[in-house]
Amino acid sequence: MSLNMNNVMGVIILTERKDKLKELTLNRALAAVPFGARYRIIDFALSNLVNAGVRNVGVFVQEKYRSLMDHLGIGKEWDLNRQRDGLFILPPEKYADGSTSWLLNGDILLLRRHLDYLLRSKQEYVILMTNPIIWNVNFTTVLKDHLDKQADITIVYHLTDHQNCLGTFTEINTDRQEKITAVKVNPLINQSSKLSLDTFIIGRKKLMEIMDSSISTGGSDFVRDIIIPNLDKLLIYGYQFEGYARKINSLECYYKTSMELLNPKISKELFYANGPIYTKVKNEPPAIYTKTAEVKNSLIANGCIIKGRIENSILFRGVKVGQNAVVKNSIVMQKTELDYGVSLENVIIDKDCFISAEKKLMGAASYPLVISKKTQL
Amino acid sequence: MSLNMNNVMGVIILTERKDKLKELTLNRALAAVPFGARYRIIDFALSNLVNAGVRNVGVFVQEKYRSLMDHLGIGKEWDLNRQRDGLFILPPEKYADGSTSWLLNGDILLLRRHLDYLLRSKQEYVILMTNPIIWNVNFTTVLKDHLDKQADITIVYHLTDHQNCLGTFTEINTDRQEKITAVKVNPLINQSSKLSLDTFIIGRKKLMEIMDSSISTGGSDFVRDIIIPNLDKLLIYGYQFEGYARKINSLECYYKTSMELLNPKISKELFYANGPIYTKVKNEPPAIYTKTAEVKNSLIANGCIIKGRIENSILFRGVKVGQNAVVKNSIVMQKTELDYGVSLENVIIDKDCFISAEKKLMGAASYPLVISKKTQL
Amino acid sequence: MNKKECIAMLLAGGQGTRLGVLTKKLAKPAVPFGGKYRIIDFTLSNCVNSGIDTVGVLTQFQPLQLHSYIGIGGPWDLDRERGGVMVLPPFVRSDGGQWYKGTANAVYQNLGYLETYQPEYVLVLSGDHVYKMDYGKMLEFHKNNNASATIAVIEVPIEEASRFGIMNTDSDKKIIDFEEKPKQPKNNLASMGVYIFNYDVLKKYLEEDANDPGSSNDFGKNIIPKMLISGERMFAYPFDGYWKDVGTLESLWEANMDLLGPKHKFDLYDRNWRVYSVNPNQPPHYIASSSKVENSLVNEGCLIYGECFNSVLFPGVYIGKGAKVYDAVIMLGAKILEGAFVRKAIIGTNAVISENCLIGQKDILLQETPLTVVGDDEVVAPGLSVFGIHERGGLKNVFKYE
Amino acid sequence: MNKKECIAMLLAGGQGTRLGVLTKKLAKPAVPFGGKYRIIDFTLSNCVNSGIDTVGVLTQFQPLQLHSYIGIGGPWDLDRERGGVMVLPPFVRSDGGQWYKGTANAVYQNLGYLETYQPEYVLVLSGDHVYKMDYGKMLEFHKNNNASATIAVIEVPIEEASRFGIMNTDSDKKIIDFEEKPKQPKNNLASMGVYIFNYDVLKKYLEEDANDPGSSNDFGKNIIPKMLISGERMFAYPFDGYWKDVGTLESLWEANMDLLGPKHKFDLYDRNWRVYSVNPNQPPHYIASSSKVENSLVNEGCLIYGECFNSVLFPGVYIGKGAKVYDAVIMLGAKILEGAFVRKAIIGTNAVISENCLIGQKDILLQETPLTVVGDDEVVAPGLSVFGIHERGGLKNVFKYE
Repeated sequence: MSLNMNNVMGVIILTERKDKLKELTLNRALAAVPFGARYRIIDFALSNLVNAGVRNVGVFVQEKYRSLMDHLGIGKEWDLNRQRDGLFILPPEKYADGSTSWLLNGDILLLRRHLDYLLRSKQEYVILMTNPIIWNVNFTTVLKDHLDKQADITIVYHLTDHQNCLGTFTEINTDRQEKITAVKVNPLINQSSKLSLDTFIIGRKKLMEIMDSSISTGGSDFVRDIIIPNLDKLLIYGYQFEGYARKINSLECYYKTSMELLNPKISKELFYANGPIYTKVKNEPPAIYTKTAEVKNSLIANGCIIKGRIENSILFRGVKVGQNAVVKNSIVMQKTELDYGVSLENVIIDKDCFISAEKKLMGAASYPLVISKKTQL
Repeated sequence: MSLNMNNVMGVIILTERKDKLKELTLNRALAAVPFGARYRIIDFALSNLVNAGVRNVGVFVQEKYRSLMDHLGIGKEWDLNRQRDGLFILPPEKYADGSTSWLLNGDILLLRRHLDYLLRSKQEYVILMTNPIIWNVNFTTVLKDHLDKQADITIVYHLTDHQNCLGTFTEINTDRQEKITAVKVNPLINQSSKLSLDTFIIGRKKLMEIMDSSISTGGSDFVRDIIIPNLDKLLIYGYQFEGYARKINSLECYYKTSMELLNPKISKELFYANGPIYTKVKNEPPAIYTKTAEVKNSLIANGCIIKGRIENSILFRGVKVGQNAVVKNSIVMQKTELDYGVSLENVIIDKDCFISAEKKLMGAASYPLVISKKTQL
Repeated sequence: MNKKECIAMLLAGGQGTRLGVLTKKLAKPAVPFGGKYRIIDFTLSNCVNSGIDTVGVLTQFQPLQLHSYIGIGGPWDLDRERGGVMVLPPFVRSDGGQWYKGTANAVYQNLGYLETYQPEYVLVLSGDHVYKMDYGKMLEFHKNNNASATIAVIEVPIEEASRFGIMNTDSDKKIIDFEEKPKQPKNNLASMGVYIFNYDVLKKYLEEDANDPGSSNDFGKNIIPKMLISGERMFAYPFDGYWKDVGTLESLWEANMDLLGPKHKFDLYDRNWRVYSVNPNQPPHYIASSSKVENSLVNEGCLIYGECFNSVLFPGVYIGKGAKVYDAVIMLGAKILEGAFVRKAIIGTNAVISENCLIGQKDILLQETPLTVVGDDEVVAPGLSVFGIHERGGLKNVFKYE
Repeated sequence: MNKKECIAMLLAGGQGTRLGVLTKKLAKPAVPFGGKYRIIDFTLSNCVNSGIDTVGVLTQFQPLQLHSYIGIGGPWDLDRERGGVMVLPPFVRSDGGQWYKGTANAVYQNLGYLETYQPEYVLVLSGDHVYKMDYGKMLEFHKNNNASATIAVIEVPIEEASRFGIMNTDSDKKIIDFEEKPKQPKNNLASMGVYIFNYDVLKKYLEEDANDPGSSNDFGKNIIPKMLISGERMFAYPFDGYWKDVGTLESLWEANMDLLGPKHKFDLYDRNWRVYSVNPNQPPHYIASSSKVENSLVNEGCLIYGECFNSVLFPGVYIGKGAKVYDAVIMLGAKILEGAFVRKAIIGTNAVISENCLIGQKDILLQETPLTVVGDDEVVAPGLSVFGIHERGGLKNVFKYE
């Protein structure tokens, strides 16, 4: 089998039901949360797939997926607008089995709802992601490793000191050959610094087969009901990703990861390492800096008009910062307007807000203040 | 004010909650039901707007709108894929007001949920449709009439003998100047042969204003709570449409209207009169007729393979009719396959069905048999 | 990812003079075929189905329809963010402008385009053949042979061999000699006009060729022989599927007939090798009670009241009551009015065959009858008989029966 | 709906030789401007904002970048099912091929394209001006005057008038005479190169002009004077907004500076008249702690460690620590390395100004300093000083300071 990425499909399952990022996920899926001045969280997962040559990607969604659909559209920006293969957004079909509630607990249950998508896809391998990670990974290398080892399943993991925002996590142990010896979901006592990046490679037919046998005996979760019971029966290997990777599963983690982008080494790796990160493009003029602008250590998107002072902050497209305004350690999302003399510190402001003159807002570095979409203050 | 259709926006409100067309609307909105061998019901409303030069169309949906979204996509086929204006599909936003149930009873309630869409639109007039009619109308003429009469609201109606499939209907009376004198919703005793086509012209600002004052005093329905109470206060005129028009609101009516398409005079008017009807295009080869094909008085889309006998029927794209099969007075939707010797009479078969060899299916002319999507018989 | 392993250069500049009335205002690759396609659809679909997503289309003659037909390539999935289809007409440089002098010159003038993708291989194609071919397999063959160039070949009847570039190969398929249109062909292995070159080798020969004032800058006449003489490793890739050069009116008609049963030499319904094309928006076609349609391809927008046998009908064709059509290709929007009779003919786009006309011969066996062609937009007056080629401003070979 | 009331023909074939190093491999309308635009964006956006959705773009010189930039017009909302934008390069007909000999000849050769839309009016535009203009209002003016042709005019300083086509009008704005580039201009009403013609009138004069062997087939030199002599009703439509011919390096630089405060002569942020362009995919720009950015336009993909004043930065520009940039236009991907100093300059696409270079004059007042230009892909070696125009293979007007 040659290393042909046309032979690989991508599956992204977005199961989360809780409002993990508080106000930011009130009306949108986690994957659709704006990130990094012009992206959404899912852009990284999608771009990594596309940059590796994957041409068939299914995104399984559960609810609150309207903004995600708006963002992804027909997949044009990811070059996935295609007549055959391309991008598929797959929400659960209501009524499909006569039930009235269609919220499902478990990633493979969601996947099974559109089994026909897996069935009619022609690719031999699946890159399966149960969480959209922030990273820039070369999937061709991961696939090569999977093929070299003749693995049934490869789990991509990274080493971490457990200091980073954890939330839910999956810990793994491997032997010297990288064969996985143990997997633990959210253990109270950490025994390994190897944490799963919730990204797997598996044969498409194998996936359908073990998913079917697992679900028919009560299974619902890929790691708990497929990986763990099969550690002895299948060849399950780990692949250590050595670059920068973050799993966003709390507001603190979102804020911390955002601030890490201000390190040019990290942003360079994330934005360029194995190809660019694609996102929905907007027609915005260049950012304009007036004579009174004073900007330090910040990431700024097009369409911004900057008259005030910005420090250690991230400004999304079309943000306006008035004269004498001061923005510190903050994230300001699309089209929000900060009037004359506004002062922000440790604040995350969602889209389309207006903060009137001289208002002061301040959160803690470990607990940023969040202002909801369309707030007028 | 010149007759500039750039100054007009279209609003289509799809409120229906019941499965009006039985199995055909189990999983899809009425507007998304396949019609006329290659169209969906909404294509007629949308194409009429576009052919008149309208460039901004909002489609307000309530539920089961997935297949509608699939069909409309980014509006490319209707030339509505635009950076400014274009096509907007507006589902109710859950949580928008903190309520858990988001199904609304009443067209103007649905409209108010996206008041910002009406607010930020720049057009002076709105063509409002609360039901997608099957017709080919010249909206430029209707607008001219509206402007000539300096009307506040124009209601488009047609004359009918009450024999046609009725379902819900709105009866109107007009004086000699076409000013509307009375409006009755679903009266038990018919007094007028003038029935509303659920299509209105009204100023955009006027609409927002009276909608607001109506809803704030308990109103929810455009005809009942805005038209009727304002008959004396506003200038409300009728516009008589003299062409072919059908409102689909029962299965019998769907079947009857479909069969009327087999009259070339009617189909010529519907498909060509004031411009073409646009629909999502698919890449299908030409229909193929074999040596054994025998087709009479039928409408057939591309991609069909016909080996059997077809009479007074409508075949959608990619239908296969086996040898010795007989199809009479029937409607067969996309990709359904009829094997050797199958016999159909007065049947409607939804998409992707397979009817195995020699099966006989028969409904009554007034009560067609419906086979649900993906049925294997 | 700007680098592409293999990109295609599709030669679409020819007028196709032998298609006469059909190519007066139309490049040959844009000629309609098979009910809803244009000839170029087959080559473009081959590219996509073979996994080649970067195609330069070299145009020169009357390209307007071709340019607007191709657009940015959506129907063929060639509207790619990186790569995709790109129309390459002749242009002016700082040192002046040059028309494309020959097939090789056309590619030479667009080395700048190739350069942006840094390909390893270049696939050179013609836009005027009807066939399904997996260029990916040919590329595999090319790589396995470690070749400089590979030419796709097909066996043709020996009596037709002198119309083609003919090869001799050794037992390993290595080409030992090549003659363009030989008078005395030594065998019947004909070039299909499908070449794969290593990009660096191609570039070198194109540049040499451009500096040779005596060259006619043609792949078959100049580049291939030159490479053979220079001892490059060149291989013949044998193809044995359906392949038709639709360069004459007769072969265009034949290729259309090949789509029909019982022979079905070419299958448009193959889901594993779809032929993509721009899809016109037309209502479903209508077959009236008075009509009879057998062994035919019928497109959307047709209105059939008469009879139609063994024919290919493009979108929007009208066949009136009592009209009979046999073994014909009726192009977009053409009308066969009431009582007309058509046999073994090509009726051009929007042509009108008026009431009771007779097109072709009525009572002669098919095999012996020559083809009758009525050009685009022609109106044949009621009752007239036409036999042969019909053009505005004059009839050629018209025999009146009455 | 195939008929269109008014369609635009945009002349984009010129090389723009006065833009020197910037247009060697690039048609003038494709020259980058204003941080993320190309010059043609302004005219295309004017069309869309004026409600004109059918635009033919006449190309000839090095059109590859322009063709691939325009594509099928998505960014300008010109990817329409009917109409939209169409690139029209020179082509070959049955009777041979002709390059576009002049502006009028280019439109003449594409009468076939115009014919398909049967327009009532044709708007003729140039692709090399920066301005915002509502052509709809001009059309209204044209119709109200019952004119055969209307020419948009702007008042220019009388000393520059001899560079333009200059008109005299009566009190109703009716043109009474027109001189192309007069030596002794009688007034300062200059043609902006924006014409509206009644289609039937235009067609007649273009056909006459094509048959006149003595004509240079140019609108300003031939068509307009001929129409005036023949007594056609021609009107001058006065325009008083910002309008800039960016045909020289100096004017290109000036127009970029006009985007900046405090003058802000041209507002890119006007939401009622948006300027559309292809949007590159680049990460947000980064401003480091060591940097200072004032009164500048900055695009995505920039990395700024140094200082930047009154400048326009295209996407992907790098300014190293300690580098200082004043009054400059830095094009796509150009790098100003550590410690370099740039004043009053245009730095071409992907050019590199190495460490401690001095580009332009360091200590002379802005108004008196001539412009310095470094061409695309140039690398200025560390420590070098450049003043004037810098091109590969030779420096023009280079003064070394050290």
